[in-house]
Amino acid sequence: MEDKKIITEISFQRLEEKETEQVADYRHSIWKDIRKEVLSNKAALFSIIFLTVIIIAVLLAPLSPYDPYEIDISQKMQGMSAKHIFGTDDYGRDYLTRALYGGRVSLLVGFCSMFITVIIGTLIGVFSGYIGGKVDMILMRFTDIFLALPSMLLMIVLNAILQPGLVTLIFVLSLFSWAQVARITRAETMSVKERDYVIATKNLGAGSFRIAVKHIIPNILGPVVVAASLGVANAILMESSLSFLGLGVQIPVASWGSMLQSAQTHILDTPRLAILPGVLIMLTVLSFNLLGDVLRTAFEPKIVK
Amino acid sequence: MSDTIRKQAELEVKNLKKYYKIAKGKSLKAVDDVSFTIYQGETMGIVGESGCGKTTCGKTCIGILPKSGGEVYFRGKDVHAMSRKEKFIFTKDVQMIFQDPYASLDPHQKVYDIIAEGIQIHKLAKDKNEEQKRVFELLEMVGLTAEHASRNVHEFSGGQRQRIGIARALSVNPKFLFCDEPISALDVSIQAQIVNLLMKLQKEQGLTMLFIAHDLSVVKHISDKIGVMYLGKMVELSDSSQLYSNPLHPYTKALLTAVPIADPDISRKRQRIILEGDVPSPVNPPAGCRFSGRCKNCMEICKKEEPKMREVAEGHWTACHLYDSKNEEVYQHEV
Amino acid sequence: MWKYCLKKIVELAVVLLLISFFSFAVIYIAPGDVSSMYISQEMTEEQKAAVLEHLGMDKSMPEQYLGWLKQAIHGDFGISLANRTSVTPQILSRLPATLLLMGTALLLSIVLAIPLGLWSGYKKNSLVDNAISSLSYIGMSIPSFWLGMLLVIVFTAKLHLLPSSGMNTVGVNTPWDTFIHMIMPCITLSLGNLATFIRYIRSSTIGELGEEYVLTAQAKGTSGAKILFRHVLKNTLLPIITLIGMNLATLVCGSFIIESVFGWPGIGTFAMEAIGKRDYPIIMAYVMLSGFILVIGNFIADMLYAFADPRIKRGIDSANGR
Amino acid sequence: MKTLLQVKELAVSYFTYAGEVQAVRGVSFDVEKNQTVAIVGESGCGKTVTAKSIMGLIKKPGIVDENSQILFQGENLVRYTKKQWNNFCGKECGMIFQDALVSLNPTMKVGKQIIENLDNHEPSLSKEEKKARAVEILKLAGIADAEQCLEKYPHELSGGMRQRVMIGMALVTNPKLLIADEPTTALDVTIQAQIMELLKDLQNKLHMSIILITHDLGVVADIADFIVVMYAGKIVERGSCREIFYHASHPYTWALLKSVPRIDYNGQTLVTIEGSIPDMTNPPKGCAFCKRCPYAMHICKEHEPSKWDLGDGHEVSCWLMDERADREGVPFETGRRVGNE
Amino acid sequence: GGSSDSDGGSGGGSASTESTEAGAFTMAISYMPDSLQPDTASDDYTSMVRPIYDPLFLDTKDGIVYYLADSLEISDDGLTYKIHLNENANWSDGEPVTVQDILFSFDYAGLSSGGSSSYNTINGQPVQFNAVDDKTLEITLPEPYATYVTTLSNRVLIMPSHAFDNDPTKVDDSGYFNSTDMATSGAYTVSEINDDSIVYKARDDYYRGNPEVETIVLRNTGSGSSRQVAFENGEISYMRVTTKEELDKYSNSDEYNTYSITESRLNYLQVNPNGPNKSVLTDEGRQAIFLALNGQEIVDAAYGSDELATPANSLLTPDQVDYNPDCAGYTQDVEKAKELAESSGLSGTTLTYIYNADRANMEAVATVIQQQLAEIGVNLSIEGLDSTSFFQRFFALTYGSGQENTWDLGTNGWDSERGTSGGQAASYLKNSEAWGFSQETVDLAIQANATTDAEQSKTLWYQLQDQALGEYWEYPLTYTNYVMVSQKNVTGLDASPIVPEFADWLSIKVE
Ligand SMILES: Nc1ncnc2c1ncn2[C@@H]1O[C@H](COP(=O)(O)OP(=O)(O)OP(=O)(O)O)[C@@H](O)[C@H]1O
Ligand SMILES: Nc1ncnc2c1ncn2[C@@H]1O[C@H](COP(=O)(O)OP(=O)(O)OP(=O)(O)O)[C@@H](O)[C@H]1O
Ligand SMILES: [Mg+2]
Ligand SMILES: [Mg+2]
Repeated sequence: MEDKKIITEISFQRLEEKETEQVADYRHSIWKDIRKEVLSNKAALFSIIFLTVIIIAVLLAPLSPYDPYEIDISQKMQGMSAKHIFGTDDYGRDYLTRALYGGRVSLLVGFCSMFITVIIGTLIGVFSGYIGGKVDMILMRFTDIFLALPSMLLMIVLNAILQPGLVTLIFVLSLFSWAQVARITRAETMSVKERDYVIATKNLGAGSFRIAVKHIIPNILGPVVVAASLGVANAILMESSLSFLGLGVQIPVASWGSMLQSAQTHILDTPRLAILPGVLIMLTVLSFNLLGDVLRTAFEPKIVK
Repeated sequence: MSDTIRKQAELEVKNLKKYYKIAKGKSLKAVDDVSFTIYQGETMGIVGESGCGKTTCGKTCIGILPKSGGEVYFRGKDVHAMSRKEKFIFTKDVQMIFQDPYASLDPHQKVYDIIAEGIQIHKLAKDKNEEQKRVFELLEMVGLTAEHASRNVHEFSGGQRQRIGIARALSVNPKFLFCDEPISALDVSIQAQIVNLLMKLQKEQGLTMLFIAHDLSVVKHISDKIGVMYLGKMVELSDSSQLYSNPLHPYTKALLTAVPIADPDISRKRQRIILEGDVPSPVNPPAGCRFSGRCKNCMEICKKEEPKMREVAEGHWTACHLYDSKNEEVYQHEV
Repeated sequence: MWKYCLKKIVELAVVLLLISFFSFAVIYIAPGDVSSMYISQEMTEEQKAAVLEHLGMDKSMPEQYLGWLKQAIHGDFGISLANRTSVTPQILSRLPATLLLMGTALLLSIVLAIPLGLWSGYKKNSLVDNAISSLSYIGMSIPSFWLGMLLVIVFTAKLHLLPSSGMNTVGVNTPWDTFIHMIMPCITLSLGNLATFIRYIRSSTIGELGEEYVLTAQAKGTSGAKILFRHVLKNTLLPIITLIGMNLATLVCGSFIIESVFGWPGIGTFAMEAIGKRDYPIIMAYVMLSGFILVIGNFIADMLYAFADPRIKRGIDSANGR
Repeated sequence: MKTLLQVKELAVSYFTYAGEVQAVRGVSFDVEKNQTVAIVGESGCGKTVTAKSIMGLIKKPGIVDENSQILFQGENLVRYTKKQWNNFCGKECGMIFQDALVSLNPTMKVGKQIIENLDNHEPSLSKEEKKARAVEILKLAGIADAEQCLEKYPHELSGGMRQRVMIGMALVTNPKLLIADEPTTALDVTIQAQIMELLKDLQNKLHMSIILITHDLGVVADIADFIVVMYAGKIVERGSCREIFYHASHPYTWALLKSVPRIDYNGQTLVTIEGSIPDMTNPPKGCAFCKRCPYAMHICKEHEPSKWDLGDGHEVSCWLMDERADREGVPFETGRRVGNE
Repeated sequence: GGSSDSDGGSGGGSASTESTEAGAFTMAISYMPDSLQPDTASDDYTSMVRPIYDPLFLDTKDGIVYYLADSLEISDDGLTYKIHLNENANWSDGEPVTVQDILFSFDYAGLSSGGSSSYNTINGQPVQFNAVDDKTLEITLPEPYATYVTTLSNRVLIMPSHAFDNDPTKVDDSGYFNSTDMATSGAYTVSEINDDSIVYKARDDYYRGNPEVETIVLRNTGSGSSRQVAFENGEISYMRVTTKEELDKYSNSDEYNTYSITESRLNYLQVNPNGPNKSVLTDEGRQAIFLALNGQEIVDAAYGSDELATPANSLLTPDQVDYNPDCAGYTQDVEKAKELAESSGLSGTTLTYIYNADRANMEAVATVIQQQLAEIGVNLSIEGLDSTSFFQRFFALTYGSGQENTWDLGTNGWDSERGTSGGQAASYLKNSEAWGFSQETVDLAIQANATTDAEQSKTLWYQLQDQALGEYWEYPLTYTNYVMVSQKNVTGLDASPIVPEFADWLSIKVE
C-alpha cells in the first residue's frame, strides 16, 4: 500500500515533549470582539461613517465662508448652486452652513441629555439594584412614576413654562429619560450582583464600593452603552419635536428641529428647506439606532466554549 | 472515639436551618435542622438530589447566606455573629469554589486581576512584585502558567476556568474550602483533572474541605466522611467506606444502586432499587419522614413522626424509623 | 390571580396619585398663572384678593392640591380658565376623536406588524427581511411631524388625493369621509409603533425559532408553516401585549403632535391650545387623562399577559398560595 | 433485512464567520433492528450533530456533505426533500432531547403537543382516538394520571415527568427508531435510573431501535448493545458493549473509562486526560487525540490512523494497533487483539 | 367651489378634497373655539363670531358705521352718550334687541373682570347708565374720554339677556353658547357645531338685508403649512398671506383673487423701563438703539414687500384721524448710534428681547433687529413666546404678573382702533410706569384724549406724536396690511372697512 510506504519512513517513536499550548492562540478582549463585530456589520459601518462625517462636518462648521446668522436680503431664497450648495433661506443665509450649525445644537442636545440621562440613570439603577430592599422599592416606585408620566406632554408644558433655550431643553429631556436607563441598569445590577463571581469577590472580603466599581459597573456597561446610543437618537428626535413646536433654542441659533419649524412656512414653495434638516435628523437618528442595535447584539452574552 | 477528641473541630454545624421566604407567610425549607462537624484536615462530602439544599447548606455554613436557625462555629467562633472585622478575617480563612466555571469568573477581568483581587483586599503582598510572584505561583500551583495571567477568562476552557477559580480561592491562604459541585459542569475527561488537583492541594496545604456533589462516586473518592441529604434534611452521616459498604437509610440504598457503573457485567447483574416518583416540593414537604412517600419500607409511624438523627453504629448516623428498635432507649425517651 | 389584580390596581392608583401630585407641583411652581386673566390694573387690592379667593389661589399648595384631588376623584376637573366652562365635558367631547385616531393607529400598527415581523423573522437575512428591516429602522428614526409634512405635500398639495386636515368634510358625515381624513394622520402616528413592533416581533420570532421546542416539533415532522403558526406565533406574540401597553405612551404623546399637524379635533390639539393659554385645569386634566390611559394600558397589558401566558399565571397563583 | 439504519461516511460542517467547523468528519455505524446503539464522547465531539443529521435537522449554516449516506431501510435520507423529511420524522424515527423543559413548547398543553405528532402522521384518526393513544403511551411511559397530565403545561411537571412526556411524545406513533440525545444528563441519579429503566422497558414492549447519546459510559453500560466512541467529529472506536468495556483498545476510551471514579472500586488514582479537545475549525492533520494522548507517536501527529478491525464489529482508529508502534507502558487489556490486522 | 384642478382619477379621494357645498364660504380657523360666546379675546376669535353677532356700530376713519345701533349722539362736553338701537334689530329667535341686552352685556363684562370693566369705569370712576326706553340708552361719563367711542364700538358684542333671565351670573357654564340653539344678532345663525368645524346659515329675518352667501363654514385646518395646503386644495375660500413668496405666487396666478387691506395696526419696538438692564437703557442708550435700526430694511427682510407692510413713522396709524403723515419717525445713523452706545455703556451688553411667536413675521423682525443691533455691539437674547406668556411679560404691570423685569426690549402691535380717538396709543402714552413716557407726555395724552373738538385734538395729537418719539421709548416699526388671497369665485372680501372681521357680510359673494 502506498500508505504503508510513508508510514515506514516515519518514526513510530513516542513524541518526547508535548506542546503545552492549551489556550487558543488568539488574544483579544471583549471590547476588541465588539469592535470586530460592529465593524463587520454593514449597517453599523454605515452608521459609524455617517456619524463621523456629520460630527466632523459640524465641528468644522466655522470653516464655512458664510456666517450662519448674517442676514443678506439680496441673497434671499437662492436655489441650489455651486455658491450655495443647499441654497439660502429666507434671510439669505447659506442653508448648508446653517444646517451644520444646527447640527451642532441638535447633537449637543442629544449628547448632553444622553450623558446626564445615562449618568443619573446608571447611578440610581446601580444604587437601587445593589442596595435592594426598601431603598430599592422606593427608588423604583419613583422611577415607575417617571415611566408612567406622559413625558412628551410634560416636556412641552415644562418647556413652555420655563424659559426656553438650550439648557432648559437638555434639562427637560434628561428629566424624562433617566428612568428608562435606571430600570435597565437596575435589572442588570440585580442580575450581576447575584452572579457567582460577585459572591466570590464578596467572599474574598471585598467591600461594596470595590464590588460596584470593579465588577458591577464593568459588567453592566454593555446595556448602558446601548442605552446611550439609543438615548442620543431619542433625544435628537425629541429635541426636533419640541423645536418644531417652537419650544427649542432661540433665534438666531437654530437646531435641525427649529429649522424644520421655520421651513414650514415655505414648505409648498421651497420644500428644499424642509428636506435638508429632516433628512439630517433622520439619518443621524437612524445611525444611532442602528449602532445601538448592533451594539446590543455585540454585547449579548456569547457561549464561549 | 479518642481519635475524634484529639482532632480539632474546624467547622461545627448545629441544627442549622435555612428557610427562603417565597411569598407572604410561605417559606421554602431548603435546609432544615442539619448538624455535623468537620475536623481539621478532613474532607466532608454531601450528596443528594438536585434541590435538596446542598448548596444552601454550604453557603449558610460559610456565612454567604444568612441562617434562619441553628448555629455554625468556625474554629469556635459563631460564623453568623461576627463583627465586621472578624468577618473580614473569616473571609481569608474560608473560601469557596463554585459549580459553574463560566459564571464564577468576571468576564471583564484578566486572569491576573481575578487571582490578585484577594491578595489586594487582604494586603497579602508588600508590593506589586511580590503580588505578581504570588499570582504566578498560584497559577503554577493549579497547573496553569504565568503566561496565562494576562489573558481574558473567556479564552479558557471550562477546566481551565475552574483552575483559575481554585487559584482565586487559594490566593488568601484559606484553611477551609467549600467546593460546590466543582466538577459537575465539566466534561467527563476534565473532571478527573480537577478532582486530582483538589486532592493534591488539600494534602499540600492541609485544607479542610466541604465537598458537594450529586455524583456519589466522586464524593466517595474524595471524602473522609459523607452526609446524605434529602429534601433539606440530613438523612445519613457516616465515614465514606462505611456508608458505601453498609448504607442504612433506604434513600441512601436507592441512591447507591442508582449510580451507574461503567461495567456492563456488574451493572446488569446488580439489584437496583428504582425509586418511585419525584422528590416532593420543599415548600410543602410530606409530614413525618420526608422520604416516606417514596420509601419501600414505609411504616405508619414514618408518615406521622419525623425521625431523629441517631447514631446507629459507631460514627454512623441516620434518621430513619427502621432503626428505632436498635436504639430503644433513645426511642422511648423521645416518645 | 384576583389578588394579583387587586394588588396591581392599588399600585396603579398610587402611581396615578403621584402623577397628579407631580404635575400639580410642576404647574404650581410654574411662573405666571391664571389670575392675570381675571385681574386688571384697575382693580383695587380687595378686588384682586377676592378674585384670588374665588379662584382658590389664596390657599397653600397642599390645600389647593387636596381640593383639586377631591374634585378630580369625582370626575370634576374644575372650570377652564379660558372659557369658564367645566373642563370634564370639554375633554370628554374631544376624547372620541382622539381615541378613534389612536385606536386605529394602534390597530394598524399591530395588524401590519404581526405578519411583517413574522415574515421578516422567518426569512431572516433574506431580501424580504432586509427590506422590511430597513423600512422599520427608517420608521423608527423619522420625525413623525416631518413625515406628516411630507405626506401632506405629496398627497394633498401635489396629487390632490387626500384632504389636508380635519376629521370630516363639512356636511359630509359618512364613515368613508372620516376614513379618508384619517389616512395620513393614522399612517404618521402608527409608523413609529409599527417599526418598533416589527423589530420586536422579528427578533422575537428569530429567537423563538432558535428555541429547542421548535426542534422538537420538527422532529415530530411538523411542517415549517405549522411550526410558525402553531408554536412560534403564540410565544412570539405574548410579549407583544406588554410591549403594546408600554408603547401607548408613544401614541398618546404622538397624537399630541400629529393632531396639531393635521388639525385633528381631538384632545391633543385641545391640550396644545390649553398649554398656549396656560389653562392649567385643562392641562392637569389632560395630564391625568394621558397618565390614566398609559397606566390603564399597562395594567390591561399586564393582566392579559398574565392570563394568556400559562407560565406567568401559574407563577402568580402559586405565589399567592393557590 | 436486519439492519435498520446505516450511516456511511457522514460529514457535517458548519460555515460560521470564524470559518468552517467540521463538526462530524466521516462517521459510519449501523443500527440493527431492536438494537440499542450508544454514542459516547465528550462535549462538542459531534454526537448531537450526528443525531440531528439522521433527523434532517441540520440547519444553516450547517451542511451535510453530499457524499454522506444515511440509509434508513435502504433509502438514502440525505437526498430527502422537506416533505419527505416531514413524513419521516416522527413517523419512522422519534427523537428526545437533553433538556425536556426547553424542548417542550411552554405555552402549549402537553396533550396537544403529543397529539400533534399523531396529527402529522395519522391524520385519519378521530380526536378521541388520538387522545386515547396519547393516554395509552403516557401510561406506558409511567405516568399514572395520564389524562390529567394531558391538560397540563410543561412547567407544571417535574423534570422526570417532562422527560417521560418527551418519550411518550416521540413514541406515540410507534417509530422504528428512537434517538435519545443525553436524555438523563439534566436529571438526578435516581430519576436517571428511572428513565433508563423505562427506556429498556419500552424497547422490549415496542420493539424499536434506540440510538442513545451520552457522555457517560456508565449510563450505557447496562442498556447498550453496541457502543460508538466519538472524538472530535470522528469515531475512534466502536464495538459491542462488552468489547468496549472489557477490551477497549483506544487510549481515549481507556481514559474515559478510568477518569471517572467508580463507586465499586476503592482508592485508585484517577486517570486524567490533560488538555482539551481541538478546535474544530482547524482539525489537526493526524490523529485528533494526539495532543492529549500519553502514548502519542510522531506518526500520530502527521497521519490519521486507519481503522483496525478487531473482529465482531470492533473497530479502532489508533496507530498503537500497528505492530511497529512503541507500546511500552500501554495498558492493553488483552494482547490478543493488538495488531490483528 | 373646489379647486380648479380636476382630478377625476380617483373617485372617492377627489370627492372629499373638494370644498363643501357650492356657494359656501369656508374660513380657516387654527383652533376650535371653546364656545361662541361673543366675549372677545383675540382677533381670530372676533372674526369667528362676527357673522353671528353684530356690534352696536363701528368707528372707522371714514366715520361711524351703524349696526345694531342706528344713531350715537355725544354731547358737546363729551360727557353724555346717547345710543339709539335699530328698531328692526332682532335676535334670531324673534326677540328684539333691546337696551336691556346692552346693560346685560356690560354687567357680564363687569362680573367676569371682578367688578370694574372699561364699560362701567373710567379712571376709577363709575359710568352712569340710564335706559330711556327699550331702544334708547343714555350714558353719562364722569369725565370726557374720547376713547369711550371705541370702547362702545368695535369689540362690544351684545348678548341676549332674555336667554338668561337677565341674570349675568347664569352665563358661565350655561353651555348656551355651545349649542346651535343660541340666539344670534348677526346675519347668520349657528347650524352645526362639529368636532372640527362650525357651520353658520344665513338668516332670512336679518334686519340689514339678506346675505348672499347661504352657508359659512369655519374649518379647523391645523398648524403650519396645512392652511396653505388646504387653500391650494380648494378646501377653504381665502387665507391670509404673510410672505412675499406666497404673495408673488398667488398674485401672479389668475386662479386667485388677492386683496390688500390696511390693518390699521402699528407694530412697534418697546423699551422696558423696568427691565433688568434699565441702568444702561438711559436716554442715550435708547437713542443708540433706535438710531441703529433701519425700518425699511426691517420691512424688506421680514415682509419682503410694501404690499404686506410699510415702515411706520408715528405712533398713530394712517387710519386714525389725528395721524400726522409728516411725522419724522427715526432715521438710521449707525455712526451716531455706535458713539451713543459706547458712551452710555450699552455696547457689549446682552438685552433680553421678547416677541409674540403667534404673530406672523414677528420672528423675522426680531432676527433683523438682532442683526442691526449687533452692529453697535448690542447682543440680543431673543425669546419667542406664545401669546399668553408674551402678554404676561410684556404687560407685566397691567397683569400684575411680576415679570416686568424679565425683558428689555419687546415687539408688539396694537390695533389702532381707527377713527377719531387716540385709541390704543393714548392708553400707552398715558402710562409712564409701564412704558416709560415722561410726565409731560402723559399729561398731554390725557389732555388730547379728553378733547372732543376735532381741531384742537389734531393739534394736540400732532404735538404728542413728535414728543413721544423724542423720548425714545417706543419705536414705530410697521403699518401692516392684511393681505388675503381667495379662490377666484369669491368676491367682496375688500368691501369691509375692518379686517379680518369682514364687517359687511352682506357684500361677500361666492359664485
Ligand atoms: N434564593 C433562593 N430563593 C428561594 N429558593 C431558593 C433559593 N435558592 C435555592 N432555593 C431553593 O432551595 C432549595 C435548595 O436549593 P439548593 O440550591 O441548596 O439545592 P442543591 O442541593 O444545591 O441543588 P443542585 O444540586 O441543583 O445545585 C431548592 O428547592 C431551591 O429551589
Ligand atoms: N449551529 C452550529 N453552528 C456552528 N457550529 C456548531 C453548531 N452546532 C454545532 N456546532 C459545532 O459542532 C461541533 C459538534 O457539536 P455537537 O452539538 O454535535 O456536540 P455534542 O457532542 O453533542 O456535544 P454536547 O455533549 O455538548 O452536546 C461542536 O464543535 C460545535 O461547536
Ligand atoms: Mg447546588
Ligand atoms: Mg449534544
